[in-house]
Amino acid sequence: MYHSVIIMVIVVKYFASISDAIGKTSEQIEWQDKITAGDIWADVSKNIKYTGKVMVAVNHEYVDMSYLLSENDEIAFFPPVTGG
Amino acid sequence: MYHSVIIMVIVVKYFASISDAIGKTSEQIEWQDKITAGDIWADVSKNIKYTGKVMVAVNHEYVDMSYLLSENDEIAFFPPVTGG
Amino acid sequence: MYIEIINEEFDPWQKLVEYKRSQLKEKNNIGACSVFLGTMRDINSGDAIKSMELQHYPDMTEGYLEKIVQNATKKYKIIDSIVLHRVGLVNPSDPIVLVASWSEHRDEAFEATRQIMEALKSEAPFWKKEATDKGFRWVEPEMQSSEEMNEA
Amino acid sequence: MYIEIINEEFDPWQKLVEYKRSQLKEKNNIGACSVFLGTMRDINSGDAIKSMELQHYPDMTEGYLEKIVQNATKKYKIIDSIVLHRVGLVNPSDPIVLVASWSEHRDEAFEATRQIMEALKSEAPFWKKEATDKGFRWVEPEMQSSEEMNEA
Repeated sequence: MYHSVIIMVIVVKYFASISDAIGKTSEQIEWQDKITAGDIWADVSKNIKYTGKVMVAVNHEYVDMSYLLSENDEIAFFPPVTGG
Repeated sequence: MYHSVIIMVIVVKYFASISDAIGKTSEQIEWQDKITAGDIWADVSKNIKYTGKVMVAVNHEYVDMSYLLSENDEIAFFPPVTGG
Repeated sequence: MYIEIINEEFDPWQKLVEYKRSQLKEKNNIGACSVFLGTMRDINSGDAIKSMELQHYPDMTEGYLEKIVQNATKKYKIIDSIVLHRVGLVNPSDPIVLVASWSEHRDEAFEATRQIMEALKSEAPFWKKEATDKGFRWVEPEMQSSEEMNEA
Repeated sequence: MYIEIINEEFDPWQKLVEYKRSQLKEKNNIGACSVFLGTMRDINSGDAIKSMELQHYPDMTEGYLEKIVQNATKKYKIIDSIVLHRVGLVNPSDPIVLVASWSEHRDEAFEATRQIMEALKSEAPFWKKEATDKGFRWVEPEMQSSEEMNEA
């Protein structure tokens, strides 16, 4: 017996100090099954030491870590903003 | 017996609708004895029909009607301001 | 501080830029500038306004505006403020008043400019006389109790 | 509404005058304009700042600023608002952000410009990296709890 496995492709972007900590500005990840913003953050940040507050945007809108992603979403992780 | 009488010279200025109602922009009045801003207003406005609020300034500072005038003071009566 | 009573049409932005360039050039600690420009509207209280005469109390005006700016300076940490006010015959869309405040941080500039404008509107000795189709009329003052509905 | 992300030094007053002239020329009901200009200070957190790199999230920034302006437009009766924001390498005293709002009466223009600035500071995806004698560092965000102490 086979089950069909859904593989989602998600674009992940990083900015400012988070981009520095992770060492890249973006990457593409593949994931099966239901996935939240928090799951992605836990995965991509597992080897870094960033202790500050993390802001999350999906498709350019702020979301919280419980947000459930869909195929082709763009998710971005960044520190609190400092413009103006 | 004579008593000495002090005659004060006071410059009175009018602006905006109060100047229109009184029919002049300034005048000089002479007065004996103690005189308040309210005494002057009662005198100069006795023949006019101005019913609005009156602002009073003496030597370019706001005062109220109980203010006691001195020789050579300049007193001004005007309606609420509408600049800006 | 700079106060000017202006008897003819003026370019507020040019005045602002010139002041900044000549007086605040070296102030590299400026992080914020809050500006308010009041211009003449072509309608008031439902009537078309053709023009307006702005009267003032010449001997008192400038000194009183200085006092208003000093009060704002005492209350807020500002680097400098200016007030320019038009008098004489004003036409629709003409600038009437320019207030600008410079500070290190934005809160002070915003608050100082606002406070100067509020004091100017309620205390500075200016009076507007409008020309409408029905003739001339003195503008009624703002109601003190409803700041939200204030005229600009 | 006009939003612009600018990658080189710009003259905020010229931008403002040009926008007013080209887009708001016929708006004779404008009685008030509130402008905020944020410029780069040469000192921050006690250190001299030589220059600053302003990073942003290109795909998100413009749309997010539009949303901020729309929110202000919904809340306040304004005629128009613009937001211009610098990105890239910025030097001390360079303009960083210009916000302007036009309305009939002053309260709306003041409040709209203020609200746009506060939302921009806390939500718009920009980040500042300062160059000091000690090297580069990311600017720490304002504390949310002390709006009074906000940086400009």
